Amino acid sequence: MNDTLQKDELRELYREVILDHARKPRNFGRLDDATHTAEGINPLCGDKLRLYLIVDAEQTVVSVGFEGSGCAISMASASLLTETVTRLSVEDADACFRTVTQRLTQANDGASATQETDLSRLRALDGVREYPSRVKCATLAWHALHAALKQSDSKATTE
Amino acid sequence: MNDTLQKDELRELYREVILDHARKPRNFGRLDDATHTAEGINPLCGDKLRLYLIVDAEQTVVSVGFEGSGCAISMASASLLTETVTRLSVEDADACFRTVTQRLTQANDGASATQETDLSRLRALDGVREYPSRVKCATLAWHALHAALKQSDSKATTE
Amino acid sequence: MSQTQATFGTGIAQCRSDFPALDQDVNGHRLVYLDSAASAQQPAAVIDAVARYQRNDHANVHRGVHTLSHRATELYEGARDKLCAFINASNRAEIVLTSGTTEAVNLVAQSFCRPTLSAGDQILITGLEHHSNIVPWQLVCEQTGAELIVADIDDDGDVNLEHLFALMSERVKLLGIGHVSNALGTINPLADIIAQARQHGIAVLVDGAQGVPHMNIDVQALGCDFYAFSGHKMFGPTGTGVLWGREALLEEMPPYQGGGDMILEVSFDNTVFNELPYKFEAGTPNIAGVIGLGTAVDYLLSVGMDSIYEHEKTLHAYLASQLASVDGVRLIGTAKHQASVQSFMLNDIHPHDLGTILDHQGVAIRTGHHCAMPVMKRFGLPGTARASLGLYNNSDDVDHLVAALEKARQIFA
Amino acid sequence: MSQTQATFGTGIAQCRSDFPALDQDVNGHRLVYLDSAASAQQPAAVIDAVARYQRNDHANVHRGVHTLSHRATELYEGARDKLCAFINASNRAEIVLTSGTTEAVNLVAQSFCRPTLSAGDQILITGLEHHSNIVPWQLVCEQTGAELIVADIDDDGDVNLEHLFALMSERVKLLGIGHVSNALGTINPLADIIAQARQHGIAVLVDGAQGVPHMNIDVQALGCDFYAFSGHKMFGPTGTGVLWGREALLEEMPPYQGGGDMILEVSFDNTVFNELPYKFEAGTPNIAGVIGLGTAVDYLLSVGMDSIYEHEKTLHAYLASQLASVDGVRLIGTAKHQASVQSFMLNDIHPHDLGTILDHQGVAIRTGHHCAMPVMKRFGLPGTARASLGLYNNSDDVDHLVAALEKARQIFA
Ligand SMILES: Cc1ncc(COP(=O)(O)O)c(C=O)c1O
Ligand SMILES: Cc1ncc(COP(=O)(O)O)c(C=O)c1O
Repeated sequence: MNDTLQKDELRELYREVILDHARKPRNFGRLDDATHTAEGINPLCGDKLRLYLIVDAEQTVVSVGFEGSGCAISMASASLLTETVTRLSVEDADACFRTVTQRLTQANDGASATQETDLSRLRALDGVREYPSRVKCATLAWHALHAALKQSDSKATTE
Repeated sequence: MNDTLQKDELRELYREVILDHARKPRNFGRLDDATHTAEGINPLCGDKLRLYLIVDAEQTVVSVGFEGSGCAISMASASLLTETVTRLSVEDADACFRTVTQRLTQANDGASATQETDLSRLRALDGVREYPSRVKCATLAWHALHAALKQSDSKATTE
Repeated sequence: MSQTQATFGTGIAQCRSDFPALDQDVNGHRLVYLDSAASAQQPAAVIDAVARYQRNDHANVHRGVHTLSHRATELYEGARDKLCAFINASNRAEIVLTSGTTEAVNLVAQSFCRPTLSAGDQILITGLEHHSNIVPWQLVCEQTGAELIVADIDDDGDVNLEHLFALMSERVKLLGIGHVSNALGTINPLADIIAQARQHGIAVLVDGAQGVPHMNIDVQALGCDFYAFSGHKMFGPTGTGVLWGREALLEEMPPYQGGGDMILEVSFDNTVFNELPYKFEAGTPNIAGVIGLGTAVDYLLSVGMDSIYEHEKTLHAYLASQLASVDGVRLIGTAKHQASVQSFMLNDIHPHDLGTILDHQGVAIRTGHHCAMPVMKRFGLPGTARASLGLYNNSDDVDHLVAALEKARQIFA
Repeated sequence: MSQTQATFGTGIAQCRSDFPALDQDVNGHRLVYLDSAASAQQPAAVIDAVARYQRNDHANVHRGVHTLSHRATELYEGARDKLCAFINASNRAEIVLTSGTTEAVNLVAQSFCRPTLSAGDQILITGLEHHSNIVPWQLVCEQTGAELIVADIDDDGDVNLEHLFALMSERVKLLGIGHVSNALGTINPLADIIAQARQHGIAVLVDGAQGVPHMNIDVQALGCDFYAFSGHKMFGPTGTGVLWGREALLEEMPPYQGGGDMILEVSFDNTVFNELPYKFEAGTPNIAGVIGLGTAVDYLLSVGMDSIYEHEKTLHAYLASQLASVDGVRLIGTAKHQASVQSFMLNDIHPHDLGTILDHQGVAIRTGHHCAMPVMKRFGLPGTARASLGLYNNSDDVDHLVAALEKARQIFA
């Protein structure tokens, strides 16, 4: 048993920034004047969150909020999402969805070149790739984002 | 491959007397004035027969008939049954049911001493013991007999 | 005892040794297994996949975060993907895993038909159907007051298309029809039939239990709405099967059974069902069986469905002609297009007696009504003897059958 | 890593080596399998029985006269006999083989309840139930207009008997109650509950999924009307299960599914159903699975249900006390009588995160709602971490779990 290696791998998953976002999620709370909203459910572990977006006339995401409960990974990912997509165009925000899901489900991280967006803070999620059963947690909020951008009220699951 | 041995075993099952009874079943036909009747169904191979009994005031089986269709074993067994139980008391007839079913399902043939009835003609069925999947065919008519003696109209299966 | 050498199917011939059960003696004779229409033998690859799974990877699926649960889920869902590709479904959400064809048909009867049928409506089937494609419709008709109507078959065992088409109308809500008859081997002309049904807006369920093991299936090309089949007939485990259905229809249907896995959220006031295909998969599934079924798909693809079809077609023709050449044999089922199955009678010997005599010589055939009593009634028979072929059979098997029939003739001479 | 040696369960201790899956490393650590409540591992005897059957004896059951079919039928029906004796059913006709507990409960909901329920009637369950013992009743209530009523549970995870008894009345047609809660381990006082239900003429279905693997079951002594359980939780194959029902009740019930084997005679005008238990077993059953389940029964009997119960009782007490001693652990489910299952929380760590961290150390537990969302809601939790025991677990497993929790605490410190 090589405890050191393991602890490192687990620490890769549960980085300080993840734990921090999980404990103090940014932009937590309902946006009453949301123009787009969607629910994300992960039936596996009971993660459940609702994402609220305010999109302005220029198709820019001006504000993002979420509420719900879930594991550290899903909460942190949602929190990071809110920071990432605020101020992006709808198009770029949706591109983020694709980039993140690809990045987490594929072995390499080829994607991020496809756009200008600053995805650096999402590196915090990279540890998830070693935990395939947790990828769904990390992508849940992003699926909700995608669903919200497609229609005004819908439900996304990661099954 | 020892064809001789096999042919013998098959000949044990399909003895001349069995083939004869199967081709020319005795007492074949409906008894309109039956006092007891029951149907026997073997869903496995589609054997289906109805047994008719006339039981008189002294509780003697005075007449037996059957109709239906089935494999050689079930037809021959029904035909042999009609010859065996005619003129027996209801009690002895039902004892025959038990004797025959025991005799065919058990390795040895211990039973027949339990009563006075002449069961010698039923030796023709002994070959069936080597064919467990065919025992149901041989006992079908006997189950119908048992059912008929218990109630006036009922259905027996060998499942 | 074999009179000829295997003269065809040499490409596929080596497959036989993949099936351990075929390599045994029965009653002192090499087993000649001609009962694959009832249930097929499994290649070692399938048997081993199931055992390997149980030895290494078993846990419950979908609900666990630990390694074994993840492995089990990947294997189980991987099998679904294989099945999806195998029948060319457009989407894995359309692959509902069931315990077999029977459950699949009942699911459609109860979830698709029952909520919408009412007195005056009709369900249409044919006189060729297996009980599994009759009784579920009888039950739902009784429950709803709808009527079951039946298209005749002719003396060769072909569906009377004129009659079938005449019965089609706007009143008919569903047509349930077999792909291949398990009793007579008839291959139904599905393309024509489905096209005709479409014109009347009739939904079509194809009972593919005897189709999938023998030919390439493309559900999208067929154009039906539901396609049902069983794992154990396609060299996979018992207790597995598939209902393929068009996503739009499945989406509208209420769940069939309630339980774990088929819900997103349960409260006592309000239960939210899971998405497809899970909505129809209540409770812990037959995980090991489905994984074995996935391996059976791999196996079939490695042999090649077209090779299997060609091999069996040639072999069926040989079987039919060899049987017909036996004095006293009468073929039951002489449709224009037949697959894998040949029913017959020998003189007035009851099929059951024939079965025993053949078994005594190592030849396993099925005898009786083959769960198709209406077909038997149509032909005025209590049952038939039926030889059915799988990819592993060869002309030697047919020769053994024919030789064994000779003995039956002698005994009943 | 183990802090103590196995100090009890030595008689049963050698059983562990009968289970090949337990003899592996996961993430570099010896596997510690504490997820048997979700699905149990199989002894080699079961795995081998299934493989042996497939290699030597497979054919379809009930319908064949040939040797393999006869062998398969004997093995399959032999398993039914074993199950009959195992739970002390009075008669093999009462052993209906299903694909699992879920199907068994749905069968009762649809065949026992649906035909007779109407608006104003009630079905009674408890707040402890698994989704499989909730959703089938919700569905049938929706179909019939009957009402589902639910007895509360208290903070320890015991059913509030006062409330349960108060809900009983002549309006209640059926009580569905678990034997042992899969979420909290609560053993329900069935004797009292069933006696009370009897007085109101309420039929009782016991969900025995978590009872059968852990204790001796005598359905006649229990006095219930139906008892449902799953093969895969009792060290047998997935895709198998049993509905035991009183013969007189089963006799009156219409069939659940239509298909082959469940009929005596099919014609288009009139179909005669087969006798019990076959009336409820439509289509080709999970033959291999059921044969494996028969072997699982043999295995359990060879170990002895009383030894299993004693072993697990001691081990559960050890588990609960060791967990309680971990700083920050809160036990969820502290009922007076518990079996095999212990749910808990560690500080505010989400169970799912805990599951990952434990898995990383080779410890397999389940996390989440355990298909018992109402229980979670009752405790105001999104889910719990759950360690569950099988006959093969020992105190060493518990020690590993506790050690692994320490690491979780560090990471989330
Ligand atoms: C208490 C209880 N009831 C019912 C079930 C359902 O069993 P299955 O999924 O095998 O049908 C389970 C297991 O998941 C259970 O633990
Ligand atoms: C044509 C046909 N349909 C349906 C079935 C039923 O399949 P299963 O018994 O596997 O549910 C069978 C096989 O028995 C069949 O041959």
